[in-house]
Amino acid sequence: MDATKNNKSKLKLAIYWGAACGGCCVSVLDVHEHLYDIVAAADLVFWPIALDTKYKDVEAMEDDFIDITLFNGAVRNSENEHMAHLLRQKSKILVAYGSCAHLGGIPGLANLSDKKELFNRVYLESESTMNSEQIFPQTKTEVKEGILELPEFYNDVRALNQVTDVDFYIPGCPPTSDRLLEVFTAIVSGSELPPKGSVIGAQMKPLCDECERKKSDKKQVKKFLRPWEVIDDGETCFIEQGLICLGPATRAGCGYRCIKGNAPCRGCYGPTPDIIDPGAKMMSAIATAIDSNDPDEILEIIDSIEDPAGTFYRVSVPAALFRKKIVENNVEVKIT
Amino acid sequence: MGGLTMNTRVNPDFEKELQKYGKGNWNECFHCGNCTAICPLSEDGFLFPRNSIRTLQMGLEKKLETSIEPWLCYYCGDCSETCPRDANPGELMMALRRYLTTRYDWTGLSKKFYTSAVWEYAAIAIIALLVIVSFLVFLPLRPDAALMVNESGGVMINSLVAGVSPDRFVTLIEYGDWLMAVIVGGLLITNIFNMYYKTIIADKTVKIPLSAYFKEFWQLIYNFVTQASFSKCEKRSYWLGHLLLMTGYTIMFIIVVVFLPYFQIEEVVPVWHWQRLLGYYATFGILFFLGIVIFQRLRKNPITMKFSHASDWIFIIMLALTTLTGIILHIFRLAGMVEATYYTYIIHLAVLVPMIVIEVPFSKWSHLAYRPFAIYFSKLKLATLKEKSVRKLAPAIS
Amino acid sequence: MSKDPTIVAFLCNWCSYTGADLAGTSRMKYNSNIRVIRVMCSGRIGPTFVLKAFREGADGVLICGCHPGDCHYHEGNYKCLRRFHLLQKYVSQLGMDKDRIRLEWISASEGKEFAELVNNFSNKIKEIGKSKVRKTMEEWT
Amino acid sequence: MEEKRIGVYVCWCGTNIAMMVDVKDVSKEMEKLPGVVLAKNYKYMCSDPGQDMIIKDIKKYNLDRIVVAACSPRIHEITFRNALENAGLNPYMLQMANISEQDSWVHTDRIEATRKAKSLVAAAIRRVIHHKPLKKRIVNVHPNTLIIGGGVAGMSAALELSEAGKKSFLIEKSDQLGGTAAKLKLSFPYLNDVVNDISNLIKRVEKSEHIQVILNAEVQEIHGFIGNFNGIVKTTDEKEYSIEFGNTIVATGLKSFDAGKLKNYGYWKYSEVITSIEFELLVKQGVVVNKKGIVPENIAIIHCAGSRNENYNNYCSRTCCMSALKYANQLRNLLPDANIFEMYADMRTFGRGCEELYTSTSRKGIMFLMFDQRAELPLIKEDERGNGVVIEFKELLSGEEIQVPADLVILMVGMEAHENAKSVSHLSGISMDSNGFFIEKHPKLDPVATTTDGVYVVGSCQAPKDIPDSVSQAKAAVARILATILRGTVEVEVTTAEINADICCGCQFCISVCPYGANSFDAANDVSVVNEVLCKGCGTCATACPSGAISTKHFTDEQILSQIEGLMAKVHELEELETN
Amino acid sequence: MNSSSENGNEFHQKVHPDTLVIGAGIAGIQASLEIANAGYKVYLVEKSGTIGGHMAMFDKTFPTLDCAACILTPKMVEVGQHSRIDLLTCSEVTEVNGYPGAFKVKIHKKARFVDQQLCIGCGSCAAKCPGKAPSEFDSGTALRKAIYIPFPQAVPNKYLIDPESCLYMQTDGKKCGVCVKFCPVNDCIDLHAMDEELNIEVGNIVIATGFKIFDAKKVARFGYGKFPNVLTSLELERLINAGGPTEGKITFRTKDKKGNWVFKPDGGAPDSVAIIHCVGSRDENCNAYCSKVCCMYSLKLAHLVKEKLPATAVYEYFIDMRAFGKGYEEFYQRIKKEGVHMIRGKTAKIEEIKGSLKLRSEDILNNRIIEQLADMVILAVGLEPSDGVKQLSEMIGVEIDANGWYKELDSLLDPVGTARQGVTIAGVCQGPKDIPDTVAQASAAAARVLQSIESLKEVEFI
Repeated sequence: MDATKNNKSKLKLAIYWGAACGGCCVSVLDVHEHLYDIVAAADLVFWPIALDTKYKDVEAMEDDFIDITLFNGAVRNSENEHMAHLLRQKSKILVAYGSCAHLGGIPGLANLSDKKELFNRVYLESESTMNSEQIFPQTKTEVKEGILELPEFYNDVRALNQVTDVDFYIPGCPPTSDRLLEVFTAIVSGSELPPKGSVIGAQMKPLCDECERKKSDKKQVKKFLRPWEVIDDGETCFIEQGLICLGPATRAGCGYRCIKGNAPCRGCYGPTPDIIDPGAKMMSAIATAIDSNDPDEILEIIDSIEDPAGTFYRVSVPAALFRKKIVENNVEVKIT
Repeated sequence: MGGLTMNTRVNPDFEKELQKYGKGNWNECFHCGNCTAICPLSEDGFLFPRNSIRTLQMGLEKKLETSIEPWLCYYCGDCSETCPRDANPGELMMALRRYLTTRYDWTGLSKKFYTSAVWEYAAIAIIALLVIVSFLVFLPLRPDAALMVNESGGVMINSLVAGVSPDRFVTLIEYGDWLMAVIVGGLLITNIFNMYYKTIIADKTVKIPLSAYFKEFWQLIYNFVTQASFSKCEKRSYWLGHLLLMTGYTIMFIIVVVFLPYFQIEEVVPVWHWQRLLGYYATFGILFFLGIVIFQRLRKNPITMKFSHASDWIFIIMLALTTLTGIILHIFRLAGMVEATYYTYIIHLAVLVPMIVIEVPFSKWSHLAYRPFAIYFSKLKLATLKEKSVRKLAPAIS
Repeated sequence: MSKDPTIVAFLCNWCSYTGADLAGTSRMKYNSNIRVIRVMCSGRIGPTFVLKAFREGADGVLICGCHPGDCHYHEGNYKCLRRFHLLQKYVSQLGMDKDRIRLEWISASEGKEFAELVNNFSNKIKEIGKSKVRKTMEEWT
Repeated sequence: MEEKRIGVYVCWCGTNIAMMVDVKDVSKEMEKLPGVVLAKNYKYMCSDPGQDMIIKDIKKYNLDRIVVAACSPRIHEITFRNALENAGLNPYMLQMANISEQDSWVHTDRIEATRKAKSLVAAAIRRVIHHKPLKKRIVNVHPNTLIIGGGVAGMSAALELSEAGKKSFLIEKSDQLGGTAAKLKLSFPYLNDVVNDISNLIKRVEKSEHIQVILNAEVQEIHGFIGNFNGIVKTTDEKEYSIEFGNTIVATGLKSFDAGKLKNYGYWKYSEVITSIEFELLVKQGVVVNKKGIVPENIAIIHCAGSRNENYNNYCSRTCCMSALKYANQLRNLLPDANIFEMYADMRTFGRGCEELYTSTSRKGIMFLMFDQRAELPLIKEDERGNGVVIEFKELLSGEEIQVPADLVILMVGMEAHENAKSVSHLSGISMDSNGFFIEKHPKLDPVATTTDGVYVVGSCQAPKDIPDSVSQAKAAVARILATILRGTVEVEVTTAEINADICCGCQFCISVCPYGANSFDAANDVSVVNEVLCKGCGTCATACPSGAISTKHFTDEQILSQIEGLMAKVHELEELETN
Repeated sequence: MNSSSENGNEFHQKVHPDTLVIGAGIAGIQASLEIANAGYKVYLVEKSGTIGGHMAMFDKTFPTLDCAACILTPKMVEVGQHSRIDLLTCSEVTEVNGYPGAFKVKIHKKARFVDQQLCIGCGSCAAKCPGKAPSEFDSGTALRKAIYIPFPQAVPNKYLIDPESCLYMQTDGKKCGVCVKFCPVNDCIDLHAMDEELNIEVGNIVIATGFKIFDAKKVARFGYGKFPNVLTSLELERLINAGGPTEGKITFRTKDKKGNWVFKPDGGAPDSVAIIHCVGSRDENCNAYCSKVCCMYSLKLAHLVKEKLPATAVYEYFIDMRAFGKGYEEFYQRIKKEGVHMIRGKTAKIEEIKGSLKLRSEDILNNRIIEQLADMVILAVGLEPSDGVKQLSEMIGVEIDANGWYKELDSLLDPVGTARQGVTIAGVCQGPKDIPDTVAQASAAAARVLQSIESLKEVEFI
């Protein structure tokens, strides 16, 4: 389909993926037959996973040529950043689509270590690597055919809004297709768009509003458990069974699909409105639920929360107040 | 804990005992230290009167007995006037002096006289009678006494007695004087030694080197003669008055006792003669001060004269009578009234002798001796306590 | 003048804030690099405030509450204790020295103890040195 | 959002602040901050002219937010809120910065203190921007009053209330009214016989139909707040009363110090040694004998037993000196020729008529001895020279190590808190100081009220005091209570929690967190709701709420976060200024 | 409440709800506020030009050392602005008739010569006024103009004229009158204003007439009035107070050009200060009673001197240190640790030697005499009933004791009532006491007033 055909009636839609797993792009396909409605209403001008439009074609477009760009995936290296700026320049509406673009996502967990530790782990210490000459990937490497270039590997992963100006966010890992459809039909029908910077495709209320599991006020936990340590009865709220479920701190809108799959919520739909740190509120709630007033017993219970950063900021480390590892001289960090 | 140093036991009854020696509500004292501070004579090492009140209140007899502070006080009354609790500390020092006099007197008579006035009156009366009777019996008036008038019209005093020549009469009187002086002096000196023993020897805390005794001896004389420390008190008029009395009395004592023969002579020397002037000065000195004291004691004002103990009155009255009878004797003699002179002479002696015999060793007179010695002893102690605490330091408080 | 580290202190109104006032009326002297924020109860202090303080450049955060059992609202200080320990685990995971956050109980009559606590905590922070959180987070190289 | 117009006022507080903080520099610096319309400084902001200045400025420059940098908000936040109210501005549009107790008084470097003041005031300014107007809640006041403690203080309060026609519940732990006062025979300083005065008082209390006396009873729980308390009282014979009342008066008094703790006095070892309480009983029966039954000849009264000493109680128990003088007089009447010794540290006879009693007692042949009660206590041991004991110590006024014989020793034991004082303080929601006395709101501003509205502390439980002072305090509390009852309503603190129903998902984290049960789950709307009546505004549930749906008025997240931002922004700004 | 016999002392019928409070020190202020906040009207009569009494003069209060003004001024403001408190300054009660529950009181209100509504307190009149007099508020440590505000935070915060020192009034109109010219508000100052007589009817009377300090001149040996640097404690309070003549600096009393003794901020600070306790108290020659507060305020002053002049040596000569209240003993121990020398032994006399003062006292505990040179001596003067107590007590029909303090009905169980129902007493007029006890007693008096109005109200309270 000729992406560059200047068809006035149809919206020009672009989908790009930065440091992503491709799940968001696949989620676009999840609309199944509705894809035709989309294609009918919009021309896909740029979608690297599916179309062969080249970067230079995008660079050739004039500004604001693209009506809507769904940017999914975080910004890990210089290429992602370049494309982010480029698409911002080229599109009227830039949407951070999916947790990685919205909050940094799973790649964001890399921020718990810095570039040096990652490279050592990947290119030196990993069991299957033999790299005695300690060769690390370089941005420019001389070979006889010429100079090979690689994008620069940034020291930390960033969410889209930490790199460029984002119009809307559609949370989710990946966003459910129904929400995508609702958003798309809303845009296509030209209905009045919500204010800039708002999170769309999700509700204001947290997940518990949707979740059918029985809730009660017995939120006291003697020991936090991992999912495999509990025989889930399928009805009561996970937290009351000692599992850390981020439902109460995560926006509803995903149709509590994880909980339907008997897995506690990981918070991929992002925090509720006016929250400045995605994980802190849940951490506070869980800590308050610890059922002991004795300092030693409290420490013991907290030992059962192996990895607070990974648990409460599963998809949102880059969006946190402590968005990346701090290097302090006298503190060696135990990498779990 | 406290076991080692034998804690001295308090004796609550002692205070009742001391009430006999002077009226004062000393147990009202709440130890504000005002009296010790206001008193110019109180100095480090010899603080009074508060310290003495405390010792009295607690009934520490031994400590009281060995203290010489009461003698350092000249009773100017400042402390009693400014005492916030009307405990009149001045009067306590007076009472303590009376008490100490009885403690120094080894015979015990002094205690009798101080504690019951009757004893004192009786003693005086007996001695007076003795004197009168001995005169009337042994030295009766010559029948022709009327002739014993010399050319200037004055009675020849020494030749009034029958059967005794004038010089013999004088030597008789002189013997009497010396005998009395020896007895009384002996008693007094032994009491002074007793005082010395109690205050210096018994006090183990300080050892007085022999040299100090001589170096400080001048203090004894100087203070006896001038009552120098009395001059430090605010009301200097008390000091001058007391000095007047003291000089008058000493002169009279010297004339009457020591140089009796040169004074009790037959001729009547002219008025301007130094002997008479000396006599008049002495008489005036005594009478003037005694008059004031009697007047003040009667009016109970100022505060120092508010509480009069029997012994105070007796001492003053005896002294006054002696002087008065002396004056009358002098007048009669000049007027040539022989019989009057004789009888007045007897009365004069009948008052003089008991005064000397009672007052000097046992009662108020003894302060003439004890005070200078007390000052002397205090100077001894202070001299040996070399590291006299430097007074003007900032108080090192815990 | 060497840049003195800054300490943000969250004091509960009934006990520790009153204790701090008492240190004032008794004219106790303590290090002046502490800045106090008053909340009604130590139970009101959560990870968000502490992380925000560090993100804004604080070098140390001191949380004070009533002694266990004395809380004006009965249990607020226990909740604060629980959050404090989880927060310490989280921040050390992020590479920050967990001793930069300190929780102590100060009663209304412990003026002296408050002054000593401030001095000893600010010395500890001086020892650890200024926090790099603000610089690290603002660095976008 | 319409533009904020802030007025900033920095107080000198005489020299208290100005001596250490450059107030002019601080107020000048604040003018530069966004939203600040004017910044002034004045000698006494809390005074009439100070408050007038604020009121006039609000009207003249139509300010809508005020920041006052002065002393601790605990003292004058109410004063300035009233000033705002007089100027027609909502009282909660005020934020105070504490630059005296927590700045000028505690720092020594003027530059540092001024810099700290600037960051504190900047923080207050950033916070006040987010303040919202709040309306004070008015609640009705139940006319009844709960009085805990049936001693002389509790009874006086009950009587004063009943004479004003108001009902009160008088709860007494023991089986009879009267407390320590009932144990006395005479009172000081006039040595009047009080036995029938106190029994008349008790009769009038028992007779009054406005006072419900409950003996052998202890208050189990108290719930609610000023004007709307309810409580459960349980008696030893398991009877239970649930009562409603508007105000509480705590008048639990103190107990006497346990003389057994004083090793040197050998209270358990020697039968001669008794406490002042035991002596009161003896003298009430009119026969003074020691435990061996012997009529004593030498009687020693030792002051400061367990008081004014680091190892026991460091405070002075105020009434023992006068009681000791009273005993000396009683002993002198009963045993005219006994020897009486009185060992004191400082003779504290300060009240009306007390010094006169001290003077008249001195005239009765009583030996007053002074000892240092802070050093090693006097030692009591067997008297070798006869029966009875001997007291050995260093008498300070004479400097002598002395020995006092005694076949009766009366220890003037001090006062200290009851064992259950801590639970009473918990029950009534008031706090206790390190000595176990209940803490009053302000020793001078408000000596009988407490930081918990509607709860008053009177009598010795606030600090040792004699009967007239306890009665004064009891009636003072009644004055305040009568005022609230007569007015019928009282204003209640309004910084309670509120739940944003749009965000709350009913996860019920907040329900169990609240000790007052103020949060409950509304199953119909699947949200949690706050009962503003029960909520005390501690904010614990707001921090526990995972979705941030709950916030406490006047202490919202936004306000505190902006306060942190303002604080640190000014710190860095001044640091940059410093370095370049 | 046991009622006494004569009929003049009994409540007969409904008690008039208004209350008269005499004296506007902290006691009068507290009582008025308690009654007014309960909804009843109060007439607050004050002899001087402002309310606040002695407490307003202090800088700090023991034992918490919080500033007196910070505690008092808000209450004064509340009184000044209270709709139900009718504040009558420069006024005295001249006659009291009627019976309990319905007293008819005649009040003589001296003219202030400045209209209270119009005066904006600008102070231009005072700037020009030539008349001078020692300021009562500063207890003589500074001079004030004839037209003056007692102190900057006074309530009412308006000017008034003191006829004795006003040139115009002394020369009945021939000289000066400059203040009227310079006053920006026309006919705000009226130099011919007349005194007024007011008649009010009240149900209860609260007497809170406070105290005056012992005249230290009566103890000649301390040389107060003779030696310039022997001050009373109240004078030192004014020096230490930031609003005082030396803006809080402790300086010597020096002679100014015109030869009268004044305190100036640059007067030079003392290197050693001695404080003597029990001046005029516990003394059969002056007042036998203990004035209860001097020990504690002396400790406080010692601390404040040490705080303002760390290098200055401070000595306290006392008999018994009476630190009896809550936190008082701890305060006493703390001051000792701060290096103030406590010497048990009352100073006997003071002499002036080459400009400094020689104190002679016995240091009892160390068994020695101290003759100490001090640059400045503070006399901790005791308290005495304020003037006019005798006439007022006869006027109202309540007794005062031998020392002039009002007699309470029952020394044990009713410290605020008097033999005459409807008349209550509060504060130091009933005997020396510290501020917490005064405030408590004032509230207790208010309770008696409220209770009397309540109990005889016809309509029974539902």
